Order: sequence, then structure tokens, then C-alpha cells
Amino acid sequence: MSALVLLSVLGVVLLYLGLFSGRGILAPVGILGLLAALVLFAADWHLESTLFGGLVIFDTYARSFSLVLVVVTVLLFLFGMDYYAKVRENVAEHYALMVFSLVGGVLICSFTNLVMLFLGIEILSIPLYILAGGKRDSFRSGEAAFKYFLQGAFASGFLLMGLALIYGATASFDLAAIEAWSAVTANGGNMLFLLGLFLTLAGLAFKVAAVPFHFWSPDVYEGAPTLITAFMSTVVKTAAFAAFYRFIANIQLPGAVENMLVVMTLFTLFLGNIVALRQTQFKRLMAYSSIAHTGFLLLAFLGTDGRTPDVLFYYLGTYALATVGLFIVLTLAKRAALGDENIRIFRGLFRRDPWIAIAAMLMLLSLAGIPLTAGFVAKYRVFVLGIANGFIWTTLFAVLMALVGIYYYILVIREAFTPQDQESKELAVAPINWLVISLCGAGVVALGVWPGLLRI
Amino acid sequence: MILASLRRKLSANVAGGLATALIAGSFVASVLLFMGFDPTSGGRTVKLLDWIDVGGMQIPLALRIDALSLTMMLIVTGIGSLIHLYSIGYMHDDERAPTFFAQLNLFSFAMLMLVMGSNFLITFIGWEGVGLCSYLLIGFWYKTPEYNYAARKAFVMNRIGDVGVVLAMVLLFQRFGTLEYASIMDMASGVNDPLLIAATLFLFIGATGKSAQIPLFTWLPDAMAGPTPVSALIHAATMVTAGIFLTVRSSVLFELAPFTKDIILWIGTATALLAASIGLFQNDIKKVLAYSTVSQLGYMFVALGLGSYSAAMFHVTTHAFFKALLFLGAGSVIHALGGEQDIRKMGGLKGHIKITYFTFLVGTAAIAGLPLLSGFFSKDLILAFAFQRSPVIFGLLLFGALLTTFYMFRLLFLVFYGTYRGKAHPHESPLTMTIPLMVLAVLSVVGGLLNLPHLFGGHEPMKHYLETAAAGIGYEHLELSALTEIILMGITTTLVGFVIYVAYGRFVKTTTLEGEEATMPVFKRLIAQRWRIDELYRALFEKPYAWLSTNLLAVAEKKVMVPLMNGVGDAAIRVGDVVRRVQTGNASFHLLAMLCGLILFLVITLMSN
Amino acid sequence: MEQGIITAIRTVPLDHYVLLSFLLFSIGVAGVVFRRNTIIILMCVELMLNSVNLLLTAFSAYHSDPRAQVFVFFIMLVAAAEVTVGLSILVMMKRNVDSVDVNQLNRLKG
Amino acid sequence: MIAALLLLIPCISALALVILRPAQARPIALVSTLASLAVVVFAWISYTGGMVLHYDLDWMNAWGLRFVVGYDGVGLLMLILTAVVFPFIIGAGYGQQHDRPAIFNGLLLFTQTFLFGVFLAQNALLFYIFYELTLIPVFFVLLYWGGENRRNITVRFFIYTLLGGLSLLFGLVYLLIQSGGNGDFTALQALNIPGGTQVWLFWILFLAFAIKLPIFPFHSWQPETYYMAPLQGTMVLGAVMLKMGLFGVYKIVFPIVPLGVEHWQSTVILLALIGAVYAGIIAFRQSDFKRLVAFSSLSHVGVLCAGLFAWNTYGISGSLYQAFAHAILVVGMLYLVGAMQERVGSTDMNAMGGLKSSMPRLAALFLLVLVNAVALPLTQSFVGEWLMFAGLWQVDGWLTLLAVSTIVLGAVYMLYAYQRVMLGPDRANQQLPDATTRDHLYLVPLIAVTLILGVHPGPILELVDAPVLQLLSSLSVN
Repeated sequence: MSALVLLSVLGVVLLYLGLFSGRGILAPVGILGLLAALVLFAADWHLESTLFGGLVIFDTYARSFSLVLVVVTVLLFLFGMDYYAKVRENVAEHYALMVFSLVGGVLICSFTNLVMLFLGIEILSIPLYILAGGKRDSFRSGEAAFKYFLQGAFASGFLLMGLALIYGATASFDLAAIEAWSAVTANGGNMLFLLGLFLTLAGLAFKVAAVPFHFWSPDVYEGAPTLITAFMSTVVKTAAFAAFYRFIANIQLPGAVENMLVVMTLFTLFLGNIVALRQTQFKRLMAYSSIAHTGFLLLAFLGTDGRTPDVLFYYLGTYALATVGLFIVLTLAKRAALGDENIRIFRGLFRRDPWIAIAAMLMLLSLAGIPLTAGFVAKYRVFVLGIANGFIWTTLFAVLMALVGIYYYILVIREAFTPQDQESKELAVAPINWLVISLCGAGVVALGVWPGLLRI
Repeated sequence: MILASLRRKLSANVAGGLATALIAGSFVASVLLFMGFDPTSGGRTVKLLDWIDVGGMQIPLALRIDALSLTMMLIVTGIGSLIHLYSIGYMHDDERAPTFFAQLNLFSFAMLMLVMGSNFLITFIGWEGVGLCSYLLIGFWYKTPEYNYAARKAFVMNRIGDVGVVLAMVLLFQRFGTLEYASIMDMASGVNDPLLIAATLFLFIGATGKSAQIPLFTWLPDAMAGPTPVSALIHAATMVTAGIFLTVRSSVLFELAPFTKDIILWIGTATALLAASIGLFQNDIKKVLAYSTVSQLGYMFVALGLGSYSAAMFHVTTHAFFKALLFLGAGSVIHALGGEQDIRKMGGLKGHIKITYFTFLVGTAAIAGLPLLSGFFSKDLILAFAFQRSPVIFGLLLFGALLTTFYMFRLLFLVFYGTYRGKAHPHESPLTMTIPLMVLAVLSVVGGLLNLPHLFGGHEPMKHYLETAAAGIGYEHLELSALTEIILMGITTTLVGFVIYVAYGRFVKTTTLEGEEATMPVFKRLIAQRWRIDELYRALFEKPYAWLSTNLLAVAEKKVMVPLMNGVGDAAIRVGDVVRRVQTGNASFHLLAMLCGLILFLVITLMSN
Repeated sequence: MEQGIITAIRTVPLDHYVLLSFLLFSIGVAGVVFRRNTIIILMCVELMLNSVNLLLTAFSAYHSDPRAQVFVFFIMLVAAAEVTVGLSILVMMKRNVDSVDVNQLNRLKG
Repeated sequence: MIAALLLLIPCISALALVILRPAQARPIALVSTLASLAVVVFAWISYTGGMVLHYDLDWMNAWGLRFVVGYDGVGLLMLILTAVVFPFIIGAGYGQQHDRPAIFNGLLLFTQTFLFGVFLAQNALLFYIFYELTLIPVFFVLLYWGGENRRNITVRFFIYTLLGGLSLLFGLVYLLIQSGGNGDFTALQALNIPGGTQVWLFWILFLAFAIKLPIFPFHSWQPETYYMAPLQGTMVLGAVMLKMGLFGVYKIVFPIVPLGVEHWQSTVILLALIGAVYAGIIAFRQSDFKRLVAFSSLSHVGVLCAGLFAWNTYGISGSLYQAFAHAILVVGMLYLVGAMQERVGSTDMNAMGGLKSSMPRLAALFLLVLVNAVALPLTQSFVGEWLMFAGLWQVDGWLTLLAVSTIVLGAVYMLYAYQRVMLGPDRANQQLPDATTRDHLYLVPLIAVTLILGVHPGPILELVDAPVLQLLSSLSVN
């Protein structure tokens, strides 16, 4: 698959560019490269191409998710043009590492072999450990990087153990073979398989920040540079979910594991939403909100339904859109507030810049799941799936938690639409940021009104 | 119809004249209708338009012309015209006279609606309408807080009664599927249904509100806050008789519910006595008349309770004459004294305002039931019916009648005899005020002819006339021998004469004035303080209600409901605060927590395997 | 793989390999969770990975399937990369707080 | 065509106002609402009965969401209500000073759009979407232009209302699954859900409307929200938005979970009436005019809801009819609140009293609005209340007694309020202007509507009659 090669090369090129020329052309080159990859992904849409001797297969599912990953990365690069404007060091490395991470993301969207799953996850993660510590002189950034790394490696261990056990039970790393095996073998009969499945899911749950494997996410979201936080909560999350679903989609899950997933869903929904209630740091709030959204997405996993990938795709795509926009707005507000990240900094946003405020409002409403935004359609579909698959009470709980979720988003909106107490600095909005924010804001509404636009 | 013209609002200075002309016009129209009406036809219904028509409920906006409504129309428009005329003089100096006349006309409209309605709901329009007008007119002088209070009290008490009427209507509709009087009365005859008892009781509750019976009578004395013509028209002659009218209208139903009739009888008796006793020591000229009204209404209800509907209507008519007369006379006195209402500050007015004196005398005599005056016939008819039922009731009523005689003559004597005790210079009222007085005086004298009993060579024309409209009248039978009747009349008349003598001795010869309440003996003080019923109601209802209102808000709403709502949210936030502590920030702890979670999930998985 | 070695491996029952690697894994986990020195924690992570390697090799032998051994190489590669990044982060940490105690890192919380 | 116009006229005007922010925002908004009114009147005239379907477009058919709009008699009544009331709501802005009037009026027009949507929707999920959307502009109206403590109260209101909304969503999704993915009302109404399920599903669905109305004990958001909201916001909330609750019960709860309704009927009626009496009693000692209106509205709504749940022809028609009357009443009362606030400077009744001397005309207008509030015969409210009482009686006599007692409570607090505002001795140095032309232009039409429909309720009752009969007969068949 040429797109994969192109992306890898792009990363290397960016690194070299960093050595030789100014920072100015990094983002444009990166964007160009990504767009080229986009074209390559989109070409031969219906062709299923395999790679690496069948370790990877680019089917519609993989192509769709890859497209979203690349598009979101493009948006982030656009944002990066302004974000890195004043940074002197290591900009090229940042871009390059993001591209590398993206490659990992693409790989786990398309894996057909557990080896590739593991490799993909590591390719995705290792650059992130570095990126999280991107602000080298910032204590918080360092702490974030360390915590992320430590917990990531820890979780990798479990994941690996799980993979090894699955292999031990099924004698294969190949997904199709495992699926076939699981279909034949009686559910839960094989302890090794059960344990392996359990540990693998735990490892994957770590990546999507499901409770109780979520501990890294608030700290890392808060400590990492905003751009990287945005990258993590969009690209990484999307890829991780794509992998998660790809893994369990066709495996006959033993009832016990399914129960565990239900409990995990409930825990995740509960903790993400409830703890977010009292967050005052916007990035932390977004971290918990991200955990909460993980809960909703997990709900879509429960049971098997042909519509799940579509729902997942739509949910993650629109979630990424809203999140990217919001992190850009945060950056703008943060600059005006001299680095503060408390949600107070949004106060008076509507007076300072009505358009940005309205776009932010739309994105927040989308995250909250209010009708006519994409978030509503996404949540609605999740609920439909939940009930259709028979998880009525879990869905009811999710609905209740959606209400809790609305509360903290509304608090941010409230800040934006309350006149500020004292004059704070004007919002300086670079045209490129304005463009991206507008795109995201308009996007969540457009996708909410025409949900058919975003589907696998 | 005649009603349309009545609705017109009046604004010009000639409002009074115009209003009077209008109501007089409707009086003429009523008379014409009366002349052209053939009682044997039973009555006819004029449908104006469909009002409520939904899902099987058809209630047209229709009027019914029959003997009963015509009688009431004549009373309302006739006395109404006189009082309008009177008001021109009385309200001469008030800058808001046009408003006054507009409201008075609105009242006439509502009252006519009440009596002419062809079904309960139309009657109810008028029923509530007169309530509203009563509210407006009592509170006409809106700057005085007490008057506003009185107005509200009147409206609210009426409203309580209205609840009864609404329930009765709902019940009747449920039972009969219609609210048309004619249909219900047709269908009801012969029906034996406990529902009817309930319905009639509810109707009676409505009647106690409107017609000021126990327990809802306290508003009427307070209603004297309004201008005197209002007191005469609304609170003496017309509106308060609405309850009697409604009962007569549904006489068929009441005939089928003897239990209700008994209740009416006893409440009527009790009201008659209670109000009469209170009248004994009142010092406000209008209050005396007000309690007398309540008492007389009690007599009417006694008549209803005895099943003697024609007697009740007869008394309604005569009472309208003499009580309007008395009120207008009182108004004339007040007018003469420039607003003074305390009889202790009057006296000896006989010489100053002769016409008023003379007409007032006629009115007093009529209400006391001096022979051959209108009150004599109507009251004695009721007494006769009472005697037929039970001598005890007769005795009680007779006692009430004597009390009436006593306080009325007390009033007469204190106001017009003796020496003048006030300061203002009394002057006779203008012609617009005295003409109505004279007309009413004549009516009070000859009103008895309307229903002259057989004993005096009459044929009870009114009874036979009304019988065509209110079938219940057909059930009443007075089966006393002529001798018994004569004896009863004799007893009554003798005792009345004696009481007048006593009153004369007490108030003309010696002019006994009531002192301060504090100096009275306990029992007398209790009566003078109106049995402290107002205070009782205030303590029983008003204060607890206000307390409840304050505390429901302060406690139930603010301490329970709102905290309950907020509590759920706060609880969620507090839980969030607790759960949040798990995120200690300590990397090792995070790892440990992850591990514990993992083990927990493992246990869950293995347990459910 | 040579048949002889496979035979040699198979002289020990599979369960024992599994138990052993579980044990090693658990030691690694315990070390990660309870030790405070970051370097030791990193070593314990390596221990976890290596226990998996052991397990995979055993499975490989029992399944007569070389693919698992390839995977083992991948794991070693990734472990190396991870440690590289990990150590560099460690250096950054040392520079920032002048300590390698994990408990020093607790500013981000709540 | 009508549906499209109704959705587009306010929506486009609103967008124009928000984006272009013209100086003359209010007249534009007024013209827009009048245009909507004209369309609705046209629809009314050309309505011949039955269900009028306008559009049937694909939106997310696979997920049960179709864009189906149309109306039956009841829907039309609600459209009329919305269309009639909104010009008044916009018009009430002429005594108010607003920051950013263009956006304010734009938001109001958005609300109108969504309200039309709610009343037009024939697909349950479309209904839900519009139902929730109405909240958004109102949220901002309250948040940005509200009074003291608006930040907390607005959020509380929003969350509380959404609690019901999400519960409704859950219920609808559940139903959707039962019907095999068809979310049209016709499909959902055809479902035969087992009685046991209906018993809990009833509350899942009804909760939304119970909070929206609100009935006791879900009402505690209401008084403070009404008080804090800007005048026009309160009007929107009280006059139109709560009618969505009634409409929802009629459209969703009754036909879909009839057994549930049967099971809970007396409970709901009892709660509603307890609330009616409760609010009626509290209103008596309320010294703030606006809060008084809030509590009186609460009391009225209790009776409305009880009437609806009488679940027979009279009860439902009466309740729907009364919904109209109540809308007119609320707008009238609140306008008076505004008028007094303009003159006296606050809504505290302790600062008023004796105002009749300086403003006799306004006092007269007040009185005319008030007679509707106490449901005097020949006003609109009486017709509705009478029908509701008649309907309730068929359910239970004692409950009827409770319901009827509210007419006494209403008289008590309304007259007391009138007295405290208008009557009593003159206050010194109060030379306040009497009713202006604007006041007359505003209140006289409202009063006229009240009286005309009080004497001749036929046209409205006709609209309601057939659909209600149809609903009830279809239920008795099942």
C-alpha cells in the first residue's frame, strides 16, 4: 500500500527538512504529503489490498478510518502552523513524530494479525511518549510524558501477555484463524483463551482510556502540549477504537467477557461523567469527557450488530471534529489569558468574538449531544444499538450519564456567553485558525443535519 | 334581544340618564313580553348561538322565557330602573359616576342572563357575572382598604358557593347528558337516585353563597361598603335572591331529594334567627338592613325547604319591594346627613325629611308584617307552611319575625323619632331619589295582591302563574283550615303589635342607645359582636390559609422541593468530588489502581464464566 | 528450529512454562507497582515483556509454529525502542526534579 | 407548502437577524411573526379535517428518523396558538431595553421555528429533535438577558428539562426498536406493547412532559426560572413551551402507552391537582408580581394536566382548549407585569398599590385580563375549565372537587394581587402614566380574543373534537 509508504517517507522527509531549512515549510509540506496520502487512500476505494504478506488488509473499514485519521491530522497541522509559529526547537520532530504515530494508527485500523496489532500500537504510542513531553522545560509536560510512558508500557505488557495466551490457545496470530477457532470452540471452555482475551481487551481498553485503565488520560491530557492533547484525543483515540472493534468484531466473545465489557462500560460512563462535573481545567475536563465518550462508544460494542462500524466511524469522526476545534479555541483563549487553562478564560468569549463563540458553542453542543449537531446523531445511534442489542438498562444508564455530561459542557458554554467581569486581552485569531474552527463548527452541524455524509 | 343594548358601556356625563333609560327600556320590553306571554304554553326557548359543542356535549347559548324568568325579569328590570333613577341623584357628586352606571348596567345584564338562561351553564354565566359586578361595586370606592377587603370577601365566598354549582352541573350533566332545564326536569321526574341528593346539595351550597346563608353569609353585611343603591339592588332586591331562583328553577330535583330539603329548612331557620338576633344591636343603619336581608333570605329558604316554592317566590317579590325601599330610604337618610351611617348620631329626622320618613315607615311596617301590607301576606304564607310541617319551626320563625319587628322599629324610632343627635344639617333628597321611594312604597303596600290567598278572596295568582314554569310548585299543598290560618295570623299580628309597643316604649319614650360593647353583659356583647363569626372565620380560615401560604413557600417549596431538585445535582457533584480523589496524581498509585481494577474485572469475568 | 531443542523443550510440560512465565510476569507487575525507583520499574517492565517472550517460545515449540518466535524478535525490538524512549524521559525527569523517585511526580491530579 | 413556510419564515428571519444584525430588528421580527400568522390562518381556513401531510423526506430512515410533517386538528390548534402568541411576544419587546436586540429577536424566532416543528412533526424522533431544539435559543435568551442569578438558574432549568428530554429519547428509542425501526407516529401508535412494559414506559415517556409542564413534584425549576427570565422569555416558556408538554402527552403518551396511562391515570391527576392547589395557595402570599404569575401558571397547568388525563372527550378537548386560553392569559398577565415594571421600576407588589387613581385605564385592562384568569364565564378559560371539570367528574368525584377548588384559590390570589397593585389609597408622589396607545394595542386584541372565543368557542373546539374522538375510539378498539 503506497499510502503507508508515503506516510513513512513523509515523516523522514520532515525530519530532514527540520535539519536543513526553516520551519515555515514544515507544515505545508506535511499537509501536502498527507493530502497525497489521502488521495492514495481514497483511490481504488473498493479494492481490498493486502500488505506485508497478509498482516494488513486495506478494506473499506480500514480505508474509511484511515481517511478520518489523515483528515484530522491535516486539521491539526493547519492548527500547527499557528501553534508552532513561535517555537524554535524540535518543530520538525514534532511533525515527524505525529506522522509516525499516524502510521501506527493506520496500521491498527487495518491489521489482520495480532503481531501487527501489537506493532501498530507501539508505533502509535512510542512517538506519543515523546510528544507528550514535547515541552522540554515544562515540569508538567515531563510528568505527563513519564506517566504516559510508564502506564503505557505496563499496559503493553498485559496486552502482550494476552496476545501470547490467545496464541497459546489458538495456535495462530491470524485474526481470521482465531475467529474461526472461537466460532468452533465452546464459549469460555478454554481458560487460556479466556484469559488471553481478557488481557488483550484490557490492553486495548488502556488505549481507549476505559475505566479502570484511564488513569493516564487526565494527567497526560493536561500536561501535554495542547496540540498533542488534541492529537491524542482525536487521532489516537479513533485509531485505538478502530483497532478495538476490528479485534472483537468477529470473535465469538464468551459471555463472561461480554459481561466484563458491560461492567467496564458502566464504570467508564459513570466515572468519566461524574468526575468531569467538578473539573475546572479545560483540558482535564476534556480528558474526562473523552473518557465519558469512550463509555458511549463501548456501549456500541456490546452485542453484535452490522451497524456498529458505521456508528463507530460516525461517532469518532464527529467527536474528533468537535474536539480539534475546541482545543484550538482553548489555545486562543489561553493565549489571551496568559497561559491559564481554567474554563474561566472562556468568559466573555461571545462579546470578544461572537463567531468563535458560536462555533465553540456548536462544538460543545455536539459533544453534549444536542439535536441538529452531529453529537446527537452519534449518541442517538449508540442508544439505538444499545437497546437493539438488548442492553436496555445499560443504555438507560448511558442516557442518564449523557445528561450529566451535558451539565459540564453547558458550564463552558455558560462561561462563553456571560459577559466578562473585567477586560481581558483581545482574542487574536489567526486566519488559519479561524478557518479550522469554522470548519469544525460548521462540520458538526452539517454532519448533524446530513448524517449520511459521513459513513463507511 | 333587550340584552344587547344593556351591554353598552357609558362614558358621558349623561351616563346616569342613559343607563336609566336603557334599563327602563328593558323593563318596558319585559312588560311587553309579559303581556304577550301565554303561561299555559309553558315557556319557550330562544337559541342565540351554539356555545359549547364538543364530543356529545351541546350547550347552546339560549334563553328561556317562561313564567319564572318573566317574574324575575320584571323584578330585576323594574326595581333596577327605579334604583338607576335613584342613583342619578345619589351618585351626583361622584366623579366616577359613569363607571358606576356602566357596572350597574353590566350587573343588570348578568342578572338577566341568570334568570333567563335556558340551561344551568347560562345561568352560571349570570351567576358569576353578578358576582363580579358585586365585587366591582362593593369595592367601588377602591381607595379604602376595608372596602376592598369586603369586595374580595364577597367574591371569594360567592366563589366557594360556585364550586357547589359547578359540581352540581357536572353531576347533572353526567347523569342526564344535558344541562337544559326543560330536559332535565322532564327526565328527572320520578327518578329516585342518590345522585340527585348530591346534586341538590351542591346547588344549595351555591345558593348559600349567593344568597348569604349559613355558613357563607358573612360577606353580605360587609358588602354594605358599596354605594347604597348597590346595596339596594344587588344585596337586597335581586342578586341575593339568585339562590332562591335557582332552587325554584330546579324545584323538580329538590322535590326528589327530601333530605336536601330538610337541610335547607334547618339552615334557613338557623340563618333567619341568627341574622335577626344580630340585627338587634347593630348601630349602622345599613348593617341592620343587611342582617335583616340575611334573615329574610332565611325565611325564603325555609319556604323552599318546606317545598313551598311559590311562597318563596312571593316573598322574594315582596321582599324586593320593601327591602329596596328600606335601603333606598336609608340611602336617602345617609345622603341627607352627608354620609353619616351611625344611628346613634341620628334621631328626630321625621320632621326634616318627610318623604323619606313616610316611605321608610311603610317599608318597616311591611317587613314587620303588619296586616294587609305585602310582607304580611308573604311571611304569613311561609309561617302557615311551617305550622303545617311542625309547630316548633313555626315557633322559631315567629320568634324571628318578632325580632325582626323589634329591630326594624328600633331602627325606625332611633332614626326618625326623638331628638336629632348629629351635627350635619339634614336636607331632603332630590326628586330622582324620592320618586323611586314613593313608587316602592306603593308597591310594598299593594304587593300582597300579587298572590292574594283564598282566605282574602284571592286566587293565589302568582302561584298559578309560576306553576307553569316550576313544576315543583305542583307538589305543594297548604291544607290548613281557614280557622287555623286566621288564628295563626291573629297570634302573629298580636305579638307583632306588642313588640312594636315595647320598641316604642324603649326607643321613643326613653331613647335607649347602646353603649360601648365593653360595657355590655357577656351574652349581649356576643350578639352585638355578631356572634363573633367573622372573627371565627378569620381564625379558622383566613389566618391558617395565610400561614399555609407563607409556609408552603418557605418550607415545602424552599426547604423541600427546591433542595430536592438541587440535591440530586449536588449529590452527583459530590460523588464526583469523591471519585475524583482516586486520581491522586501518584504514578505508582495509578499503576496499583489499574492493577486492582484489572483483578476486579478478572474476578468479574471468572465469576460470570 | 532444530527438532532436538523442541524435543528438549517439550520434556517440560507446557503448564510449567505457563506457570513460570506467569510468575515472572507477576514479579514484573509487582515490581512496577511497588518499587519507587524508576530505573527498577523500567527493568520490571522488561521482565514482564520477557516473561511473555518465554511463554511465546514455549507455545511456539508446543505448536510447532515458528511464527511466535518471529513475534518474540519483534517484541525485543519494541522493548528496546521503548526503553530508549523511557530512559530519555527518565533523563528529562532527572533534570527537572533531580530525582528518579516516581512519587516525585504528582503535580497532575484530580 | 404550509409546513415549509412555517418552518422557513421564522428560521430565515432569525438567521437574517443573527447574521446581519440590522438596527431595526424588532419590526422585522414582528413582520415575520405576522407572516407566519397569516400562513397559519390560511391553513386554518383551508383545513377540512383529518390529517394533512405535507412532506415525507428521507433523513435517516434506516434509523427511524424521517422528515414527516403535517398536522391534524390538534396540531393545527397548537400552530394557531404559537402563531397567535408570537407577535405578542415580539411586541412585548417594545417597552424593554435589550442589549443586542437583533440576536435576542433572532433567538425568539428560532424558538418559534422549532415550536412549529414540534407541532408539525409526525415522526417521533423528528418531534424529539424539535422538542429539544426549542431549549437551545431559550437557554441563551435566559442566560444572556435574564435577571439576577441567571447563571445558575438557567443551567438548572436546562439540565432539569433535559432530564425529561433524554428520558423521552430513551423511551422513543425503545419504541423504535419494538416497531422494527420505524419511528413514525402511525407506526408507534400501532404497536401493542405489553401492559407490564407500558407501566414503566409510561413514566419514561411522561417524565419529559411532566417536567416541561411542569406538574408537581417536578415543578421546582419553574418559579425561579420564570422570575429570572426576561419578560419575553417567560412568555415563551409559559405561553407556548409548556404546551409542548400537553401536546406530547396527547401525541405520544396517550396513543402509545394507553395501558400505562390507565394504570397511572389517577396518580397523575392527583399529583397535578395537588400541584394546582399547592401553587394556588402559595400564590396568595407571593409579593412579587412576576412570581405570582409563575405560581398562578403552575396552578393553572396542574388543572390543565389533570383535565388532559381525565382521558375522555371533555377532559382532553377542555385541556387543549384551555391551553390556548392559558397562552393568551399568560401573555396578557406578563405584559402587565412588564407594564408595571416599566412604571414602578420593579415587580415587587409592595412597591405598588393605589395605582388605579393614576392609571384607571390600565387598571380596567388589568381587570379584563384578570377575569380570564379566574375563569369567569364568557371568557375563554371558563369553557376550558368547565369541560375539564366535566371530564374529570367521569374519573372521580373527589378529584373533581379538588380541581374545582382551584377556582376559589384563583379568585383569592388574583383579586388579592389586583388589590395590592391597583387598589388602596394613593401613594404619595406617584404620578405615573396611564395606559398608552401601545398598551391598548397590545392588550385589547388579547382581551378581544379571550372574549370572542369565550362566547364562541366553536371554531377551536371543532378542530379538537374530531381528532380526540378518533384517538379515544382507536384506544377503545385496542
